[in-house]
Formats: sequence, structure tokens, C-alpha cells
Amino acid sequence: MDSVSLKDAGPIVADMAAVIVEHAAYLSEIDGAIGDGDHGINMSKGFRRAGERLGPHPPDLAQGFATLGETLLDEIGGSTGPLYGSFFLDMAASLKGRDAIDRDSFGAMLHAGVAAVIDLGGAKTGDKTLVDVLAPAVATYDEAAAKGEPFHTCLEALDRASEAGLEATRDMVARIGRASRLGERSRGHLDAGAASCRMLLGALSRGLRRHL
Amino acid sequence: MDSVSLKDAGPIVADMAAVIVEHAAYLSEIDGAIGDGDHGINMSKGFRRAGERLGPHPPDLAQGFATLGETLLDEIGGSTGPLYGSFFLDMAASLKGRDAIDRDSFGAMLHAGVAAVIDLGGAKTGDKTLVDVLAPAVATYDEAAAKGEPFHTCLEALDRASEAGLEATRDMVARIGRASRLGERSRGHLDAGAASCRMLLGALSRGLRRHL
Amino acid sequence: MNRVVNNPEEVVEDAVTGLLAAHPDLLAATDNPRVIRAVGAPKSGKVGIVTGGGSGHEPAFVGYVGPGLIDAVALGEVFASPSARSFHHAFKAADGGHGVACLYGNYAGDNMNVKMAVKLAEREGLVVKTVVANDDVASAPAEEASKRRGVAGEILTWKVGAARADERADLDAVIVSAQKAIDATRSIGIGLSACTIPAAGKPNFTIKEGHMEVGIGHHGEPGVAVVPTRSARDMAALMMDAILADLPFAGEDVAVLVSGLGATPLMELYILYGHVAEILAAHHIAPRHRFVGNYFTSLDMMGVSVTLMRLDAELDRLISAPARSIGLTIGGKS
Amino acid sequence: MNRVVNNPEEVVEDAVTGLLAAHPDLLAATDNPRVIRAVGAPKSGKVGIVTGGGSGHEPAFVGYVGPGLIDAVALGEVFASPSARSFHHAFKAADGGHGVACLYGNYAGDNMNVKMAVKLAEREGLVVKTVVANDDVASAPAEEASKRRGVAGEILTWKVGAARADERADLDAVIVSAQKAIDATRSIGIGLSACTIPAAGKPNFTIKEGHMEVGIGHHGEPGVAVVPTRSARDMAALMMDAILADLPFAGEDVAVLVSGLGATPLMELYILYGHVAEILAAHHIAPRHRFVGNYFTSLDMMGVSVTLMRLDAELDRLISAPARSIGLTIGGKS
Ligand SMILES: Nc1ncnc2c1ncn2[C@@H]1O[C@H](COP(=O)(O)OP(=O)(O)O)[C@@H](O)[C@H]1O
Ligand SMILES: Nc1ncnc2c1ncn2[C@@H]1O[C@H](COP(=O)(O)OP(=O)(O)O)[C@@H](O)[C@H]1O
Ligand SMILES: [Mg+2]
Ligand SMILES: [Mg+2]
Ligand SMILES: [Mg+2]
Ligand SMILES: [Mg+2]
Repeated sequence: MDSVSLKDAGPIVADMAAVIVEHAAYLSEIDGAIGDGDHGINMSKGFRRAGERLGPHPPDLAQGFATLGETLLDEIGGSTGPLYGSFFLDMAASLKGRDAIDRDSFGAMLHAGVAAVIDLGGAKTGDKTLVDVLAPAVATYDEAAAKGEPFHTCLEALDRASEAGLEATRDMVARIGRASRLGERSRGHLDAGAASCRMLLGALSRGLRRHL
Repeated sequence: MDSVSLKDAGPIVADMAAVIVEHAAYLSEIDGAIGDGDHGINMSKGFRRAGERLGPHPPDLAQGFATLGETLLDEIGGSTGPLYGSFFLDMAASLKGRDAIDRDSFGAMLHAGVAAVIDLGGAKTGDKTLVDVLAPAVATYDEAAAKGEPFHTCLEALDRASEAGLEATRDMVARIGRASRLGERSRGHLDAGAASCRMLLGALSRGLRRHL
Repeated sequence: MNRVVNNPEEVVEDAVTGLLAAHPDLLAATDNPRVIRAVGAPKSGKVGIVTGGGSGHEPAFVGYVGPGLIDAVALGEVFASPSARSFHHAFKAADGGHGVACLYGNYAGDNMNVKMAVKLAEREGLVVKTVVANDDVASAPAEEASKRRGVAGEILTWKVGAARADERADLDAVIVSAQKAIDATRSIGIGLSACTIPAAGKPNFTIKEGHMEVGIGHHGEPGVAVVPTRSARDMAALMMDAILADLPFAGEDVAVLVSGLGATPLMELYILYGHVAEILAAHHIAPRHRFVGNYFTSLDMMGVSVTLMRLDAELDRLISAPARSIGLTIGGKS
Repeated sequence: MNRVVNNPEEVVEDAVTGLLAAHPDLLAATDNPRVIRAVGAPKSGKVGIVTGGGSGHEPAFVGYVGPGLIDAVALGEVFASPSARSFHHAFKAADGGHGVACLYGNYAGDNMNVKMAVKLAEREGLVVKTVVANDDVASAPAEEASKRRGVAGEILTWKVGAARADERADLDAVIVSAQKAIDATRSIGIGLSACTIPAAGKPNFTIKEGHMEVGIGHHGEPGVAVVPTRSARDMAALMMDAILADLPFAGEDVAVLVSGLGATPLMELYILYGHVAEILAAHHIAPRHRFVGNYFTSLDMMGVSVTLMRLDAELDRLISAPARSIGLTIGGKS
């Protein structure tokens, strides 16, 4: 079966950090519409510092995710720090003992990450959070994998599903987090966490596909 | 020589209180232009309470002034309380032992009151304060008295001079009190304390003349 | 925005510098720049007391670090939870070998960061137990009390938990007392103006001039009603009605705390307290401990909050125990 | 204006009600509703310490009544001197048979009312001596120091005078120490917003948004310059320059007091203090006593003031002596 060595995949973490840092202003702007306008600041601070910790010679993907998760837990408070922190830490943990990632271990990794987010934050699908990107992305990935699609195709499906998941948050009423205070008024805006999550999954998917 | 019994003059204190209470809003308005806008409040509070203390049966003028002065010292802080308080107390003291007031004892009384104000407040003519009503009023009164004019005429001269004194404050630059902070910007406005002082001297002059 | 700051992104760093310089007798730095411990902490043989929360509420949280109160505090960005690692480091700074009680407020970020921090600590064999303050009656109905935010009642909970720890109670006993404290405590606030986070430069919510937001949260969270501003007397009645309807206080002894939200002149807090005292008297409630001041603020917000804690003999004793800190000193007889 | 008041004309009455209800252990009413005395005052055998001033500066003035501090205080309307009679009654309430030291601030109204009050007291054989605080360097040049206003330096002067009286020094000795205290003290403030007297309903001065009034007075009196708002670091430098140019402090021990003017968040006062501490260090000035908080306010004004007192052994001892009050508690070790 197709797989990518974790070593080769290491630099993808830098790509993920880059996309967040580049879109920091955009993420804050979305958060500003229905939240407190700091999502881009929080995320870019965490990902920039993770980038600094990772240094010029990227370690393998597992180590990269572990460092990312730790940095977020160390330096970023609010909701983002612990949510994304445990997302990446638990994904890193699921890779323990491996030196390559394939379709099934990627699926297992994603499940571990999503479970961590849901376990910690308690958000359900439809609450207008990053879970609304994660849940359909992982479900679509699972479906494709169950159909026996190759890793590359599953990753494409994940990418598309995360984009659709993000778009779907626009019409949701927030039921968790700061935006939930606004009730109906939160409808009509994308969710900031969903937007950053879609960027991260997109960069991850693209990065892995480059090696397949 | 013409004189008025202090007993007959007693009700004048009520007239003086009335003119202040009636013009409270106007006095505050003037103070508002170059001060802190409370002169009418301060004065009317003091004169109203003095009126209450004096009760329905007015005592003689000396006792009336004493009560007025004490009330101002008791209840009104700021600058107005002690300035007008000692003005009236020292006028009352100068009437001690008399039961009538004539041209010369009125002059002596006024001198005592003006001296108290100047001693306490240290204002000089031209500083744009109530002294700019008091000083010309007493000077004009003295002149008329020195010429041998009767009490009634001297009181008329006092009335006119206090009006002119008030008008003269309009073109002065404040050198003492709150308005002095404004420097040149204080020019073009009447001084609030001068305005109340002119009202008080006017009511006093008119009230005594009614008995002459 | 016209304020006393340098780089608005670095207000917390700059404030910490000043705090440590001003209070070397009370506060000590740790390796984590967002964790401050009490001078003399950790005290061996004693349960450590930790709290933490977003900055901008000063004297909360750091202002309650000191003998008889908090052993270590985690500081977040303005109005944002401290990181999980900072909570974790605060636990370590407070640990005197008998475990740590983390007494904090019920906010999504704090809940998650504390939860992660407790996991990190557990891995190292450090036992941490938590009490989550949820005293704000306006933030959710009584049936959903677990969703309520923690506000100024946290201060009284810290006082109780810390005093109990000073009595050398074990971790479970400290947790029981602190939980009892917050369960016996109710708060509500009224906001009269928005506040401005320096990094944002402008308020991120508004209160219409001449109106008041009843039940406002400490970050400007919407309350239960926006109504034309009433007299201080009516504000007190409104707040006390909400508190007294939520928990029976009649005939009890209480600790009462009136806090300004930042910009309200102290004289107005006393005006409000006068009416609170009247209402207490009418309900035969005896205010044994009275705190009036800026105890838990929201930057430059105009407004006020009222907190009541029902006292039994234990809570009364623990509130009375000596303590010294920037925000609260008790027993400084002279 | 959106504030916590009832009838705006009666804010002082209403605040007094709340003050007395909140602090029965510290404050006692007198026959004059505008005079509050310390519980236990007058103390026989001790010089009485009195102050007074306009309301709206809380915790000044009433917040410094208590053991080791003020024996009796006269309260004026908001931003207006108390009446002569109130000062007179405060003298009587503080008199323990050894005379009274009246330590107050240099304002026209206060000067006149105190002068009259002293006359009234003298007639009754009560000896009152006065010290007039004039610590605000921005309010007049050094050559006209007697015209300077008294600001937050008053607090340190009260502390010194009261501690000296507690040592059972006689009236002249108390006056000498208090005069020495204020002579060794310099202050300056920066205003960032106007404040609103409730009875007026709107500010009676303005500070342009984005600008700061350097040297502002406690009632909004114009300062020495209005300039675009600078960083906290530059504000500290500006204020310290003005203070250090006025009196040589280099190499000395000092007490330093940073006070908010009302609406400034406490965290920003600490930001400022951090820079003040830096500047002190650069001048080899040792801050032996550090006070940071809302010590002397101007209703809801945004802004800050800095006060420095040069210490000799006596002033150091007197500042260190125990005291307890709403605004300042010293020696409450626990
Ligand atoms: N309990 C939760 N579970 C999952 N995601 C959440 C939760 N709470 C908030 N989020 C996500 O976090 C985002 C906001 O992040 P951020 O702005 O960094 O934090 P904060 O709300 O503390 O300012 C939201 O847009 C939402 O997607
Ligand atoms: N030193 C002084 N000597 C004489 N009059 C003074 C002096 N200071 C102030 N005044 C008078 O007091 C008036 C202001 O009175 P008022 O508004 O009641 O007091 P405040 O200035 O305390 O608000 C001024 O208009 C001026 O005439
Ligand atoms: Mg946000
Ligand atoms: Mg005035
Ligand atoms: Mg945030
Ligand atoms: Mg006035």
C-alpha cells in the first residue's frame, strides 16, 4: 500500500504553520465578526513559535506534531491553545512507533485528533466550531477508505470535505464558544476556528499527496 | 440724621435671600461660562437655609446678618461660604450695641464687611471677583458721604456703583479663583460672584431706602 | 483609546514587570513569565492554592497572591485563559508535597486549559483537584447552574480554600470547603459602559448611553436585560432580588462584596453599598464581612457587581483568617 | 453620564451612609453629617489629626481615617471645600486635649474655610495648627511653590503626621514632621480623559482624544502641556523628569506612590510603575515604600499620578508605622 515516510512528511508541518501565519489577519477578521477578533493572533503566535522551536531542520511528522501541540499548550491560552494543542499531541501519539504513514494509519491518526478535540471541548457537529470541519472531513475520509480508495484519493476527499465543512458553518447558529452569545446573529458568517482548521487539513492533505 | 431701626430693617435680609434664590439659575449660568457652574447652587443653598433658620418672624438686621453669615460658614464650603460668611458676620459685628443704622454706621459696616472679604480672600480690585463690586460701591458711598449727602442719596450712589462694578468685570481677565485658569479666555464674561454681590447690595440699598 | 500602555500586545509582560518591582515582599517570579508565586511558596506541609485567568481584571487574579491566600497564579492575555502549561507550572510552583487545589472560574478556555494542565501534572505524580466558580446568577438559569460564569465570588472562594489549607487540612478537605464556599455564593453585575482591550483599541461591545446591561459578564458578555439606567437604589434592589431569588439568604449571616468594574468612582460603590445594607437589613441578613472596592474589574468598564456568601461557622472562620495581598488584607490590626 | 447615583445633588450624603454601614469598625458618625471620625477618636493624650476636602477623590479623604492615620475628616461637596463649620467640627471630633494638626491641600476654598475654622476653634480655646500640602510640581514654578496645589502627596503627609502623633509627640513636633514630609514630597499627574461630576451631568473640561494633559490637577485644572499621548514608558519619564528636576532625589531613599485618577485599569498603573522603578534605579534612588493603586482619584478620570517622598530616618520610621484604613493598611503582617 501507498505510504509516506514520516521523515519525508516532516516539512509539511512548516507548510501548515506558514498557511496560518499568512492568513492571520483574515482569521482575526472572521473572528471579529462574531467573536473577539483574536483567532488569527492566537493561531499565528502559536504556529510561529512552533516553527521557531522546530528550527531549520524539520524533524519527522510525529515529532513535528508533538512540538506543535506542545507549543500550543505552552504558549497559547484561550480555547485555541488546548483544543489544537491536544489535537496535534494526540495525533502525534497515534504515530508512535511508526516511521511511515499510510491510508489506514492516517485515518487512525485523524480519529485520535478529532476525539481529543471533542473530548476536551464537548462540541457537536452543527455547533459552528472547528468540529464542523473535522467531523465531515474524517467521515468522508473513512468512507473513501472503506470503499478501498487509495491514500491519495482519500486525501483528496478529505480536502474537499473540509472545504465544504467550512462553507457549511456559514449558515449555522453558534451553540458553543463566544459566538454562541449572539444566537441568530451569528448566522451568515464563517466560523474562525473552522476556517483555520480547513487551512490546516488542506495543507496536510496537499503535503502528503505531493509524496504519493 | 436719617436712620432706620435695625428692627424695621430686619425683613431686608429676607429680600436679599429671595433675590439670590430667584436668580440661582442665572448665577450658575454665568459661573458655568468661566468657572464650574455652581455659584447659583452654592448661594441659593446657603441663602435658602439661612431663610429657614431666620423663620417667619425676622429678627433685626444685625441678627439677620449674623444668622446669614453663620449659615454660610456652616453649610456652604467652597469659596463662597467663607467669603460671604465672613462678609455678613463682620457686618453684623460692626452693628453690635446699635439699634438703628444711619449713614455713617452703614459706611462703617460696609467697610468691615469688605475688609473681611479682602482679608480672607486676598483679592485685589481688577482680579474679577466680588471685590470688583464691593470696592467701587464702598468708595462711591464714602465719597457721597464725605460730600455730606444724605443716607438715601448715598445708598443710591452705592446701588449705581455696584451695577457699574459688575459691568466692569466683563472686560477683566480673572486673576484669582477658578476663572483665573482661563487667562485671556475669561474676558468677555461677567464674574459670577460679582453678579451675586451686586444683587445683594442692590436689595440692601433698596430695602433701606424704602424706610428713608 | 487613550491609555497608559506601551505596545498594546505586551501589556501583560509590562504589568508583570511592574508588579514584581512593586511587591517584592509578596510576589516572586518563576521560570514561566506568566506564572507568579507568593514569596515563601510553596509551603511544605500545606496544600497549594492556585488560580489563574485572563488579565485585565486586576487586582484579580494576581492581586490575591500572598500569605493566607493564593500560592501561585497563572496569567493569561487580556481576557483570555492562561495556557495549559502556565496552569501546570503554577501547580508546580504551589506544590508543597500535599497536592494542589486549583480554584478558578467557569469559562470555556479556563476549563480546557486547566483540564489539560491537570493531565500534565498527573503524569508527574502531582495531584491537583479543582473547584470551578459559577457564582454569576445572570449567566444561566438555576437549572443550568453548572453553565454559570465565575465572577467576584471567586475571591471569597480563594479566601476560604486558602485559609483551610493554612489550617493544614488535606487536599480533599480544602476542596470540600472551597466547593461549599462557591455553592453558598451568588453574584450579579450591572454594566454602564463598555471597556477597551488595549490590543483591540476599541470596545468590542456597546452599551447604549443612558442604559445599563443587567447581568453583564466580566468580559462584556451580554446580560439578561438592557434597560434605561436606574437610580443606585433601584440597581441595588434589582441585583439583590436576583441574588436572593436564587438562594435563600434570609435570616443568615453573610459576607458581602461590592466591586466596581473598573471606572466607577469609589464613592458610588459606597452609595450602592448603602442600599445593599438596607436590603440586607430588611431581610434580616447580617453582613458579618463587608468588602467595598475595586476587587474584580474589567479594565475601564463602568459598572458594579454584588456578591453574597452565606456563612456557616466554618466559612465565617475561614473568611476571618489573616491574609495579606494587593487586593485583600485581613487581620491587619494595628 | 451613566453612573451609580440617586439624586446627583445628594451623592455625598448617600456615600456617607454606605461608608458608615460598610466600616463600623473604622468609621463613626458625628453630629455633623459632613464630619466622620475614627472609631476610638479622639484619643486622649494624643494630638488629633484632621484633614478634609472635596468629595469625589475617594479613597481620599475619608478613606484614610483610622488607627495610625486620620482622626476626623471634613467632607465637602464633590470637588468643593468642606464648610468652615465642618472643619471646625472635625477639629473638635479629633481633639484629645493636646491640640489638633490640620493637614490639608492648597486650594483657595480649603484655605479660606480652614482659616475660618481655626478662628472658630481658637475662640473655644482649641489650638489648631496647619500644614498645607503643595506637592504638585506642575501647578506653579518652584519660585512660587506656595501656590502649588496639594495632590497625592497629602496621603504620605497624613501618614507621617499621624504616626508622629501616635508617638505622643506634641503639636509643634507633629507639625514640624508633617511640614518636613510635604517639603520632601513632589507629585505630578497626567490626565487622559475628563471626568463628570454627577450633579453637572457632563464634563466641565475636555482632553482631546489621543492627547494627554501633563500636570493636570485633581479637578481637571489645566496642566503645563497638552501633547499627543505617549507610551507608558515616556509618560513615566516625563513625570519623573519634572519631579527630579524640582528636588534632588538622586542617591536617596524614597517612598513612591503611583495613583490612578479613577478609570485607569490597575494593570496599567503597574505598567507605569515598572518604568518608574527603572528610572529610580538609574538615579540610584531606592524605593523603600511602594504604593501602586487608586489612592487619590478624580471621579472617573482616566490618568495617573506619581509622587515621590525623600526619606530620612524619621520619615522612614513614620511611614513604616502601623496604620489601618480603607485606602491604606500598613503593618498587617500575617
Ligand atoms: N468547545 C469548543 N470546541 C471546539 N471548538 C471550539 C470550542 N470553543 C471554541 N472553539 C473554536 O475556537 C474558535 C475561536 O478561537 P479563538 O478566537 O482563538 O479563541 P477565543 O474564543 O478564546 O477568543 C471558534 O471559532 C471555534 O471554532
Ligand atoms: N479669593 C477670592 N476673593 C474674592 N472673591 C473670590 C475669591 N475667589 C473666588 N471668588 C468669587 O467667588 C466666585 C465663585 O464662587 P463659587 O462658584 O460659589 O465658588 P467655587 O469657585 O468654589 O465654585 C467667583 O466668581 C468670585 O467672584
Ligand atoms: Mg477569539
Ligand atoms: Mg463655582
Ligand atoms: Mg480570545
Ligand atoms: Mg465650585
